Amino acid sequence: MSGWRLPSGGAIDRARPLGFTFDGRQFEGFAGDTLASALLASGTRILGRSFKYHRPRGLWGMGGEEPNAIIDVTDAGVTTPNLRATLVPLRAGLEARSVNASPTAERDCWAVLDLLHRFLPAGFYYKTFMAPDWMRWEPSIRRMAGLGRLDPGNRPPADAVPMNARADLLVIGAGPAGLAAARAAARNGRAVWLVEEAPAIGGALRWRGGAIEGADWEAFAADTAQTVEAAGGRVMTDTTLWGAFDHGLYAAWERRAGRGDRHWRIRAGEVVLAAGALERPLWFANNDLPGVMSAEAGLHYLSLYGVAAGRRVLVACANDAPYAVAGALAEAGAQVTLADARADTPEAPEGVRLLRGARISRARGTREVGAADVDGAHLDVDTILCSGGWTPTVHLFCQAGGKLDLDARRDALVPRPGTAPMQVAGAANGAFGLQAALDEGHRAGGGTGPAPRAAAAADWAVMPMRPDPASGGRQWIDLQNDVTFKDVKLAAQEGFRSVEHLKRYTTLGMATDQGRTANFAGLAALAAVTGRSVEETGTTTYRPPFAPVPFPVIAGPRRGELFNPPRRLPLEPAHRDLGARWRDYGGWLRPATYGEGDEAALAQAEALEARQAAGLYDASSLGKIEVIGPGAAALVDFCNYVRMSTLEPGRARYGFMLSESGVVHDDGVVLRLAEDRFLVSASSSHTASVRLMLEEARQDRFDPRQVFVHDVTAHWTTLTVTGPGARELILGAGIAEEVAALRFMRVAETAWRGVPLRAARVSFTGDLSYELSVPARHGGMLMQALDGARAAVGACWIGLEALMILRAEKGFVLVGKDTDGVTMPQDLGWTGPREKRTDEYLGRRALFTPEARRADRRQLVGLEAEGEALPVGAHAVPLEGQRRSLGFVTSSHMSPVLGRPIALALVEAGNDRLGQEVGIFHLGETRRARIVPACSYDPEGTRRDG
Amino acid sequence: MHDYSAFALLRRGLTGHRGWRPAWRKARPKPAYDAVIVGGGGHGLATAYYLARRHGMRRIAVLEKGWLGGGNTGRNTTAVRSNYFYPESVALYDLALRLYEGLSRELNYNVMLSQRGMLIAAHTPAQMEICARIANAMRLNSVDGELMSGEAAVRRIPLLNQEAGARYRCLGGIWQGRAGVARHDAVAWGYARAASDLGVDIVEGCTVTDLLTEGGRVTGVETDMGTIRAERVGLAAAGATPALAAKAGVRLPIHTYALQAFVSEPVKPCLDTVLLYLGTGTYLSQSDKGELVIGGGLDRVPTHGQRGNLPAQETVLSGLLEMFPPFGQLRLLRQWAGVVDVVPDSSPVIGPAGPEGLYLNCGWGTGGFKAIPAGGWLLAHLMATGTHHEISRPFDLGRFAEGRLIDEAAGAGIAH
Amino acid sequence: MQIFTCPFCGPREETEFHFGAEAGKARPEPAPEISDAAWADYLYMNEAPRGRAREIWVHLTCGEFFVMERDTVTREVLTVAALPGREA
Amino acid sequence: MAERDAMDEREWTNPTPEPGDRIEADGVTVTCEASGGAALVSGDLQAALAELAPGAPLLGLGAEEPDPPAALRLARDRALVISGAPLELRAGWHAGYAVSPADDLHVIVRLEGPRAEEVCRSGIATPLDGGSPCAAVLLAGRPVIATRHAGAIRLRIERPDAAWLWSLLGQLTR
Repeated sequence: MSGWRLPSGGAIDRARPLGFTFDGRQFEGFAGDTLASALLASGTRILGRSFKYHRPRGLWGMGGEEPNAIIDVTDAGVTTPNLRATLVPLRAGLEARSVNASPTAERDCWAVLDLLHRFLPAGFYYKTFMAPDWMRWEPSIRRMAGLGRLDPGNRPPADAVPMNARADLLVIGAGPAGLAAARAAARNGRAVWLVEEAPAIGGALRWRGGAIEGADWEAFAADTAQTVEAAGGRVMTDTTLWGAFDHGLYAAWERRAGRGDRHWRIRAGEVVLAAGALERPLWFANNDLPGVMSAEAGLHYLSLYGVAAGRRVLVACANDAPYAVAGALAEAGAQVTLADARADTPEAPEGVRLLRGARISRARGTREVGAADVDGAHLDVDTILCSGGWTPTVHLFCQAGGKLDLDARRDALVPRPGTAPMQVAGAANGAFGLQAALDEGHRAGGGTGPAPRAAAAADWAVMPMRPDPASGGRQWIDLQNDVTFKDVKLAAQEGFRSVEHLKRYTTLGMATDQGRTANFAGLAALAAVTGRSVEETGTTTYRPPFAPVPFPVIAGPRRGELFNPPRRLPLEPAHRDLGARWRDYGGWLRPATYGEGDEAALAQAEALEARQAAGLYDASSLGKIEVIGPGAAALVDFCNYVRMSTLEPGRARYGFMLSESGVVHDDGVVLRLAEDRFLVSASSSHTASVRLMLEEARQDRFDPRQVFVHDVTAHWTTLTVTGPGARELILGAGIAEEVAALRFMRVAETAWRGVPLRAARVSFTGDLSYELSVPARHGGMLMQALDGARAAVGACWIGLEALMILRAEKGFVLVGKDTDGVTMPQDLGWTGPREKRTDEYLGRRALFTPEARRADRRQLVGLEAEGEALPVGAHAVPLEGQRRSLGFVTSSHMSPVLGRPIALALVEAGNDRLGQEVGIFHLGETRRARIVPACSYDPEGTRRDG
Repeated sequence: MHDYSAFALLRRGLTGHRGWRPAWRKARPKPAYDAVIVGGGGHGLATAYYLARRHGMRRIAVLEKGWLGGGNTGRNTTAVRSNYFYPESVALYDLALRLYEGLSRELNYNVMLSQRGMLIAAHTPAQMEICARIANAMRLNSVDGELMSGEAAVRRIPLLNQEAGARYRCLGGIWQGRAGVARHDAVAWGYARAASDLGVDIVEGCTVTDLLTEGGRVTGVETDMGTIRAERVGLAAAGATPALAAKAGVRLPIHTYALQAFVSEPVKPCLDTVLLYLGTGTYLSQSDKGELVIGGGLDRVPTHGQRGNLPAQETVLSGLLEMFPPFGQLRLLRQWAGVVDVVPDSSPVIGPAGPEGLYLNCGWGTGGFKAIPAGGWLLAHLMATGTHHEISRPFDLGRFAEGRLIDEAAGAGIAH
Repeated sequence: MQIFTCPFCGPREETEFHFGAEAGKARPEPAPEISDAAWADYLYMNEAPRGRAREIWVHLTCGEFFVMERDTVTREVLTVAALPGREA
Repeated sequence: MAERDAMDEREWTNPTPEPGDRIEADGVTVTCEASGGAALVSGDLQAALAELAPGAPLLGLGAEEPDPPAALRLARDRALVISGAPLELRAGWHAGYAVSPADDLHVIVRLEGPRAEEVCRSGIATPLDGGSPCAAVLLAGRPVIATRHAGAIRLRIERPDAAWLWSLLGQLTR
């Protein structure tokens, strides 16, 4: 119990106390606190347990780099796991719970694991748990692992909004360097986007303070924001720039209280990265104890929240930055000792005891810091604030392909200019001092003249600090994943000397803090152990995201109704009125059946009624692609397996579109509307690809000025009337005699009630059929007219389920269902063009490979069986001899008109097996069926003309 | 070699773990070998191991231009399974699965094979029919495959979105109980360690720049560490294979694409199986550490850059949340991309090619990890005997000219 | 998300485009004179170059097929050109 | 209605919007507009416009639509000619250009108000004022034709996708 709230100070509202709980205990903070600052003020030290050894862990940092204070938070009844306490704004009634501890972080029963630590070195699990079997061990290991707990009842809404934007200049980070860059650029009239992760601009100025251009920094910041906005730019806070992608695309996550977050895709002309730097820990024995904190974080909590981290504080460092926190804490009333490893140091701040050339070697205490060893001396302290140097935040630079160099004076990896398409300024570039940051930012923003002047000391150097190889204790490098210096040594000893191998073998840097505080240390340690330089050792690859981003932000609104939505029929409301039940068929929402009741029974009744009287169905989803021009016939010929140029205008012919590998891509009827105008039908799900195949051939092979392709599917509503009563029905609807008198495979473009009507005598059922198309706006009129004439012939609306039965009875294929990705037209019985055509067409050559010539290819046949319908997906197997697949059932129905099951199947050498019996294997059981021709109903075609 | 055990850990733990030796020797290349394998990923290392162990070959080198297992072996979603449609595929992937089943003990390295089962989930009656087609094919090919009902699927995966507003409610699917996940790095390291113990030289940081041939025979490779002679050269370099093969005049049917994977922050166990959802194309499992490991479709632009692109991330993650709305509580922690070598029929190319003595093992596309033991086993067989193993014969490069593609996506309607 | 430039429509997001094939292939014809190997070479075999690639792409929203040269590693787009005879 | 069984589709709330349908949201109003007439025209566009719609400008992405007639360019050699009423055109080949009736191909959706541009940018990444000569563009993965008209943004989407666009705009305007 060491942190305490100062009587005054900080940007909190002391008039608004907020109650909250942590691990069931009641606490109080203030409006403006974060969960971390409130817990620190409460004196609570143990906020979590470490991943592997269940060591007690306390607050380290102040932002996304926080490795220890990972908390499950319940707010307004909704629980979210794994939040960083440093980033959670305090709210009244908030319930926080430590992770990886049972029952609480304070009293964790798994703490015993730490006693076994010597038997659990890096990668120990690769060496054991092999007998009897990993699966025996895994469940208990899985339960031990993981951090927070998912709340199965919390289903966050899909309320994140994607936003596309262009930025002339994108400035990442609104600390001093970013502010200077943004102001300079905005003054030059550029539209600047200034993006800041924190809730306010200013960066470290917010807690360090300072005067710029003779006034308080806040005036400079406000002026910058105003200048940016006046120049057409934008200042965004609470926005994390998390990814640099190809061609200048940056992804940012904007948090908006009470509204959906935004997912920004920003295309930036130029970029200035001014993301600052993160303080590194120091390495000494037990450097993971609660009470060991980042020195800069100590200043952050003091300035912004009025919280002092301890009463007896050791500040350990080897650079100038922590002098400010030492001075401020002393001023606040803490007893402060400053141990600087350098011999040559600045003056001690007032009230601070300065030890020059002094290093901390050990923290003492079992559950939290109780003392520290500094150069062999025992210091009675309750808090250790460390600064092991600074790591520039170069992630986005590296994501964009940038390379790093070691800056020895600053002991940091800094961007190598020119290796990524962005400028880097300020601490992110190794310029740690305030004036240096302003200078670099000003220049990066294209500023001319002098940079803003700060009343601050010059830039300073950093003395390299490294883990002590002679230390007897455990020095933590990755706090969250429990990786120590010894683990790094062991990895190197076992040959895991590539930095990627080190990461993977020890898990260093792979925790939720993404190694923010660990990576440089691990790298430096590996370098030291292997006798290489830091640069030779290299870094792991930086990839998005820079910080963990909620899945819903990236996923956006594409959920439920907006996820892969099917295309919709214009007449959908009318079908709904008729009682349609809907299903997605090939990417279109279409009626499956009509009315109430069992779907299969409805489909049977509809199919039977269609055969006995007539059926009506909405065929608007059928693709309609016009091919127009003097070159149309040649193009259609090339793209179809069946020659269409021999069609006379006003006639139709069935054909196939093949891929160049000879496989049936689609089937459908081609109508020749005029000498130079064809209408190519495509199945609902293939319209786009068929159009593209036509376009490709048109542009690549033909004179593209002589033939054109128009997909006009959506312009038309198509209703089909099929069955013996079809003619009577359309006459009853007032459709002209000339249409009713059309012969099979003829098409007429005419008019009905003054609107264009195209009628085609094509049939997908084998029965007399009229396919009637009118412009979509007149679809309702056509539907009404047909529906009105329905009763007189006893016709009914049929859904897709009934239509599937009708076409299967006739052996008509559905490409993709009754064909697979190797089915060629000859496998469907269409051998003519392959044998006879001498001109080129898509897929032609592939129909003659050795495989395509085999006699035992799978061919489409019918199956006849007793009893119930055969299961689709069942396989045909020989009745005798070795059991193997001869093929499989592709469509299967009970035929209401035949009163028995029918099925289609692709069967090896099926045509040679006609009349033979095969076994039909399904999930371990085998029935018998006879192979018959695919067409099982009206094979003579007597019903075609009614 | 057999010194990894709980007992050894205890013993060495008492002495500060000073006794552990490097997992594999850091070899410098010798001037000549009996066999050289280009590519130190899982397939290359497994090939070397089986050449030494099964075929008694001794002078073997594996040349890796980067670090071992740094290609797709270390960039995948770690699923292992053999739920395929064609007998040729089943034979191949089930050989791999059977070898995986004994691998930890064979290598004395815990590859953490977790046979937690995998569901390929369907959401339309049409997809259920396809699932039945595959499950029956699996059974006829003597592999465990079940057609699972929707209720059974939800019992196993209770967080699946079955609400009325769900775009794709699960109707069931194909269940393979023997499928699961394994620790990807460990597979590479385990093979490397075992191969090294058998005398294989594993050379990291060695880039092959040319293939050497004389009179229609392979005679070795040129590298940035000098010339290495060998009469048998195996190429197992994934996306780098086309360029290498081209040096010997061999053209390959490969396009290279980036395939991304995503990892969430770790949470306590919430998903106990591997799941591939046909409706969304998103697949996932939960790692032992508690992270969700998620994959989906390819980035659509051919590339050799190991970088993921935003549109694919949005697609995959929206699919994830549509399937599992509670996962909206989680955050994306890591993301990476591997460059996968995709063949038109999405089946691998294994076999001799071009000059005598040159052998290929490539074209694994998105599915190479699960096949590592088989890929190594079969390439080793080829390199040792000069002839195909019966299981690899259908995957010969010659299948393209013959038109004999083994297209699972086409045959089963499911892209693998 | 990359930006590709349709020779007619100008720069657009990558999702508007679809990769067609490597450029420079001529469809071997007539079929009866083409060997299995030659056909397979045309249909399936690629360079999959690491670095500069010359490819056929289609801009889906307008339907234009065109030639794009780009670097498959850096993803820099080097040139785009309409198919011969399409420039007008 | 009978209890939903597992094979049932989810409920789909919005059908294809009808002229006059509106979404009123903070800073933006979305309206479904009636379409007059339209035709797809390909080939020699200058000749086609001279004959079919004299004086009609050929408009690219984000261009201001005048009163009809006008032509919205969809490709190098293809355009959607729009008119006030259904076009009485002979479909087919016209010696140099091809014509297909397309009066009902699209549903027209109008976005108006101070947030209209922002809502539009949520879906369309390509800048509307970037000078692209072609008015067809992807919006959240589906093709639309995007122009401006009298201070508003006009989106034309193929009729079967209009219900989706309506639902999406309902979400994006929240």
